[in-house]
Amino acid sequence: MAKVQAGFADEIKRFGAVDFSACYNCGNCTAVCPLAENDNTFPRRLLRYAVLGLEDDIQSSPEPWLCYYCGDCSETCPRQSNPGEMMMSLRRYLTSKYDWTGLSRKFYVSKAWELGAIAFISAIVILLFALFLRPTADPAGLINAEGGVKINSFVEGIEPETFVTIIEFGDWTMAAIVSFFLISNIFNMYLKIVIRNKKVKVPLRLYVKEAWNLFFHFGTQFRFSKCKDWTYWALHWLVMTGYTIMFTMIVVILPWFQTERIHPISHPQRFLGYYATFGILLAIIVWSVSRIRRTGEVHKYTHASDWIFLIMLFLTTLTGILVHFFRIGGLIYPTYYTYVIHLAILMPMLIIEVPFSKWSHIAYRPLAIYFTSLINSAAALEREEKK
Amino acid sequence: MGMDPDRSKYDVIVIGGGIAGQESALNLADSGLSVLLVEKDVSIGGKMIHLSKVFPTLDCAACITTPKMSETARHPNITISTDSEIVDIEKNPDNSFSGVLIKHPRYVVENDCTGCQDCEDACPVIVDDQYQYGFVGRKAAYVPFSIANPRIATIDIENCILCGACERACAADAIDFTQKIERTGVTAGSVIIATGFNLFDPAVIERYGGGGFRNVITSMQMERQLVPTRPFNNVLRPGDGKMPDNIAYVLCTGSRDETVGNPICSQVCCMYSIKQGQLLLGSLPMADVTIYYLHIRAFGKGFEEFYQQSKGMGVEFVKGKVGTIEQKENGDLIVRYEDMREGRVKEAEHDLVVLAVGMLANPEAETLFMGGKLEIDEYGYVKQVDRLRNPAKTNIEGVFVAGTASGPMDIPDSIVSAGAAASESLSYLKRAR
Amino acid sequence: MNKKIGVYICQCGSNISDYVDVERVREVVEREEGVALAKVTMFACADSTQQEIVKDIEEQELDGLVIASCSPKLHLFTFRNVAERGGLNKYNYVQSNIREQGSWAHSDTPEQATEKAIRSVRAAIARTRLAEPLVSPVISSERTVLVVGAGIAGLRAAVDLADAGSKVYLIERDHFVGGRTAQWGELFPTDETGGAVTADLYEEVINRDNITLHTGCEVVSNSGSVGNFDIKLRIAPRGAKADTDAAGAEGLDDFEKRLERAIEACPVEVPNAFDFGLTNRKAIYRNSGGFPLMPAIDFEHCTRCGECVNICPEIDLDQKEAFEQIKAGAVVLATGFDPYEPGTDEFGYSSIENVITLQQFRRLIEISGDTLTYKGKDVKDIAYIFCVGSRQTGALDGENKYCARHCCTSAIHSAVLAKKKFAEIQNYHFTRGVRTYGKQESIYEESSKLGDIYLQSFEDDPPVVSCENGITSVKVKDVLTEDRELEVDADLVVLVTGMVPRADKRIGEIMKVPAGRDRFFNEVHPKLKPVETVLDGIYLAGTSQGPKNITETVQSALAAAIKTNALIGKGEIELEPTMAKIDRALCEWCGKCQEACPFDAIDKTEFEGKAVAGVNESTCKGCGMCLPVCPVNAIQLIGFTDAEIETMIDALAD
Amino acid sequence: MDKGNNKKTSKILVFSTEKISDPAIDLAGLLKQHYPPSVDVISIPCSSGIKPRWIMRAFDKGFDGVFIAADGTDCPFSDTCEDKTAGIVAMTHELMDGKGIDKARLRMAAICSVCSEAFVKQVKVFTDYLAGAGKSG
Repeated sequence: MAKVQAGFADEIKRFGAVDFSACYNCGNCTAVCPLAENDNTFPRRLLRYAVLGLEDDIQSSPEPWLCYYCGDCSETCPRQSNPGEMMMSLRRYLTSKYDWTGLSRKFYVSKAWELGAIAFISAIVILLFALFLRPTADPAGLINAEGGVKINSFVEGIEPETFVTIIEFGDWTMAAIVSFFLISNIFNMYLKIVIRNKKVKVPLRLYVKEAWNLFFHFGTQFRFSKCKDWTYWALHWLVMTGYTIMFTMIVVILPWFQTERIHPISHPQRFLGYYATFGILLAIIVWSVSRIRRTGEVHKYTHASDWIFLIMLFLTTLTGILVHFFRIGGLIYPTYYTYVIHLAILMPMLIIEVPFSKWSHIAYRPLAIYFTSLINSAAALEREEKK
Repeated sequence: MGMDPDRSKYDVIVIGGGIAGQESALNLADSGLSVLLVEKDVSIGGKMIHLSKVFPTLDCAACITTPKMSETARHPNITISTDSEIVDIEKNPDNSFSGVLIKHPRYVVENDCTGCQDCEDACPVIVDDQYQYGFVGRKAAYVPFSIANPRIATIDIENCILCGACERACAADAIDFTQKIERTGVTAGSVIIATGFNLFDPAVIERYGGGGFRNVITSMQMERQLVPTRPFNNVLRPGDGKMPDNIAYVLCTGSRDETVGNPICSQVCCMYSIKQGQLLLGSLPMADVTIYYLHIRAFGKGFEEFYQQSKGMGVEFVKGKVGTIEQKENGDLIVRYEDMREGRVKEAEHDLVVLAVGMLANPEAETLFMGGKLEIDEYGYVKQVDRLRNPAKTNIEGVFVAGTASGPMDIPDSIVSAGAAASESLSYLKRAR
Repeated sequence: MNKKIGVYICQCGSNISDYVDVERVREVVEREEGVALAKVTMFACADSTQQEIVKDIEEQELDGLVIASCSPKLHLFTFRNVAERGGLNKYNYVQSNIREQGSWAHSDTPEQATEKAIRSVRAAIARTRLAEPLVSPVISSERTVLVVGAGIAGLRAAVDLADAGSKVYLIERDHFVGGRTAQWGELFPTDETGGAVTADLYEEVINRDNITLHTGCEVVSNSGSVGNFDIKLRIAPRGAKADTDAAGAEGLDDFEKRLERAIEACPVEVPNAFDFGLTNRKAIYRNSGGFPLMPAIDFEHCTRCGECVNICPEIDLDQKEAFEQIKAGAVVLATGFDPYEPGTDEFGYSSIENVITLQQFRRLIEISGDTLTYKGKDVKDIAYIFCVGSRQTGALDGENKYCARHCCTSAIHSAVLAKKKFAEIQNYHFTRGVRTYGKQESIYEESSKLGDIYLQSFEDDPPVVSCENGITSVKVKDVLTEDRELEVDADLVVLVTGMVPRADKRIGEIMKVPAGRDRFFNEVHPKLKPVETVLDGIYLAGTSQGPKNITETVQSALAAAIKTNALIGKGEIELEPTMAKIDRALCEWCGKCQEACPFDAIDKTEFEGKAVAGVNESTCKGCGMCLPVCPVNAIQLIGFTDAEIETMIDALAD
Repeated sequence: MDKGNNKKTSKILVFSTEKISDPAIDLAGLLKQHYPPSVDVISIPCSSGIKPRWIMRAFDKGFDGVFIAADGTDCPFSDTCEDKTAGIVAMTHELMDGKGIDKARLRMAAICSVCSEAFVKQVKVFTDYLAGAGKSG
């Protein structure tokens, strides 16, 4: 027996959902959804939970992550109750619910909190540079053989190797913070979806057997390709791969990426960097134009967090590109100052977006598919045993 | 029949010769008023005459309409003008209404034609028969349908090739290609608008095939397959002429749907689908009939009982709107819907899908009056300005609305509403005197 | 016996020909004596066929006509008219019912259905051979209409009847007009109040000279029939003059105040039926905003203390009931409905304190101040249980199988109203599938958007209302949520009760109007004759015929008005010639026929020196009750003579 | 009636009334509530206007049974209809006695204007009775 909680709809509406209470439960949205299948139906069922305030049911549902928001449901909804935007809002809500710190919710429902946090982290980054790192007095030694700026040498008294190590240390610290929160949130998600699932118990061997799902879906975004318009998927895949490559280069193999000399254009370091930049930039442009023009169901409704994310990503990319070209052009100070600004944007973006906000979906989506496959396989096993 | 040029003053002009227009005209004529009944089509009878049996009594629509049509046609106080429209209606300073009656040429002399159909046999042109909703063809010279009133020939000049075969075949010399549009000024003390409704065209719904699937038909096409004067003498699916044995009804096609601009309920689709379901179980005893619905709106007298009865007869009712229809190679169709009681998406295969199309406002009502003075409501229907006291009243004093011109309605409601319009019109005229 | 008879066998599309071999029927009856032609037609009622029959009658000089088709209830008059157009006396037409009592009744045994059809057509032919040409007597008709019930239907019908030129008696059993509509506040879709609408109509009624309004009045007896109903009215004492002329020079406002004081002074308090018992009223009372303005005395509870008379001398506690005999040409029944009264413990009704009906809820909204309170407690969460007393199938099996049509919209509109009027209302609708048909869908959409929550069950799993520790909750297996058991705690449970026929059946019994399967008064045919009853001259308006919303009620009232006007407007009515005829040679006056006649149509007269019975043509209704009692078989019913009936029996027996 | 002919379904003549019971019989057809096709109907204004001689004529001509579908309390003419119709049955029974006809071959029941099921049940039971009586006789 579940109690109906009428006020819950208002809570969801804080995360962006528009008029979803107009729904009259025809089921059209679920029926037109190319991704709804078998026991994992949405969006109507989830929308229904939201209307009725069945919080536990929503929190234990992987379905919001299984939706890629192609917008078919909203486009054809006879009551125009925007089930697609509803699912988007549920993802924001769930992100805030997986997050045990409570910060995520604050970032989502309050612009002041989110902007304040960004400014705070930016300030720390800039402050660290300002306090401890002094630019070298002799700019002559800062130009490398190719005529470009040596990126790791601009601090007085610190060897390039040491500089990279310091930055790497900073990256690792950030990665540790991000991972700590993200992993603990993921654990929370795992508890809600798999462990507290009342219907089935997942046997251990399934975790191994179904693990391929995690990697396959992370790498290919295969589900997204089942949505009607493959260009959505293509663009998203481009961004995802570009982002992953970039993240790997700056966090895992920084010394290989951030080199004193400028490699020839055929070098994989430059090639991969360009690929990632192009992908991310293209996506930013397409998405921003689409959100401004409100073309397509997906971009009709834009939450503050969506814009902040796009702007941060854009600024990060822009400063990254500037650093690159200032270097090639041998512009020493512009390179260094832009580099600091680049870090001052990149750091807060990663620290806030990855564990607490929009970018967490890079982890939650494949995990949700993995968890779903665990539950469904376990249920199938139980059914077989019963037979 | 036909217009007597000397007779251009009437007590009331009734616009639309469907069931509501006829009922209004008869009520007024029985009360001693003179009525001009203007019908755009070549026969009176409106939509109802093309229906099969009607719910919840299951008597045939023709059995109810044809006597009413003959009564209307014969009534000494009623003048019928078919193939006609009335435009530029204006209110005069003395509160009477005047307008221009345009009678389109039929190219057949109404008084001479005997309805023998010799011209039809002779005509070499074949086009889609609009009265059979495109299932079969008809000639360019034709008698509209077997129970038309007047039951005389007409020439479809748009498709006619002017070969003259009909002229030669007509023993009564009734074919006259020299006929021209006739314009007559008419005046009346009051006007009743009974212009009816339009059917929703499902071609705009892409996920239901956009009109392209061979075995997806509209409920009106099914209605034609069920009437005695039907095109195939049996219920057949149009794709390959196979007798269907698993038929699906998709309710709320174009009704209660903001995406097609029609947020209101059409009031009749549930009941006519249930009725067609019962009739199909009668004519195809081995067939399965499944009705996919949102809410069954069986609200009228005897409707709920009729709904329960059809459940008892074995019509399947599935709660859920059909999301998509896909066509298989053999012409069978797969409908996808959500079973909300099980929390699952389901697909079901059917060999014939009937789209239960709803009612839309007939935009012609808006153009009747000079300067668009007639007020229209947010759904495009003639606005009832005093629904609780004078349900037939419009924004123009002396102009009343009857039947589906004011909103979706079933036949019993249309008839009662036509009675109300007639009564309000009569009282208005009596008070004015 | 040398009649030339034309026989037409109708296929009725396929309704008849699917089961009855019409061609075989034609072949057999063609050989019957007197049959000049026998044809099969697709639709005998179609205009073209009618013309063909007329032509046949003229060209073949037919003097008898038989059409085997549907029930004569549908087309007897159609075909009589055809006969007349062909120059035939319409009583030389006989209809054989081979559809309702043939093909449809015996669709399981087509061969025997064909045999039965043959017998039926032969009987009709036999009867036609003997049928006499008859002339319909014409009676004069009163241009007076009695409208029973002054709710919205009665008030509205009266106005149009009067405008069309009839004299109208509008009677209302209650002491105030407006019926149910007067009880409601804002109405869908215009949000005008019921009080305002009825006040307008009352104004229209009293401004018309040719309407006589009697309140506190009911029909006691009726002895007439169409054109000349002889109706006796009983007018109950109001305890005051009903009109406001009493105000006089004092002015209406001051008079009003004095009336208020008089009511104030009354020491007796009884539950107020107008508020469905939610409030009390005095033994001298007015309904809120009710008309006529003068209060009425509830003599059942009045102690005759005289307090009110002291303040208001217009009040007269000694008023006696009065009777009035009127003659009316036609009667319009606008007697309305009763709200369904739930049984004890039906969804917690009368066993759980905060369970009320929709009608009570409507009054509660009206009488509440700034906050919605019930029995002293603030109301925030309201649960509405739909289809209470309607659609009683499945687990809710009951006698009301029908859908009461108006209640979905009414309940949702009330919920929206409550939400707009009072702060923090949350509505929960426990429906069986929302039926806001037509444009009423807009209120459903509005309510959803306002955050009303809809739950749904089917007839087998109705919601359950229970009360524990003072908290009332409603539980349901929600079909919209995987059949999940859901629970709502509610401060108020509103049972959305529908319309049932009036418990007081007297008017139906007096006027002898038959009821349908739903026990509401029955129309003849929902499409052909939606406001007519089987009794000539008696029409139905509004919810006496079945559940309706206000627009539909007014429409049916107006439809009844114009039909009534068409009937009596000419001042004369053509009657059926079916009536008793005395064979005066045989009659030896015994008086038994006079005793048997319910219409006092038979008198003792003299014929060639002996006492014989005589029939009064305008009062004889042709029932035939005098026939079997005659010891010498001296009475024949025209149209149903021994010869005609017996020849039919012979034909059917073959 | 020919006694050797008892395999044939029993022939019943029904007297119905135009305003009350005939609509019920129509309704039975409308709702496809089947009853034996050997039931023939003659419709008259009111069941209290049936002459016993008509009923006797029916037995004479070979009907196995006569059923009066009476107006009962719904009679539009008079509330005395029920008693009067019962009186006709009593009168006819006397005549039947005189001719040695089984009195149970004449039946009467009030059939209201929507009592289609009641009508079907009545004539079915009556048919069964008459078939049984035919065998035993």
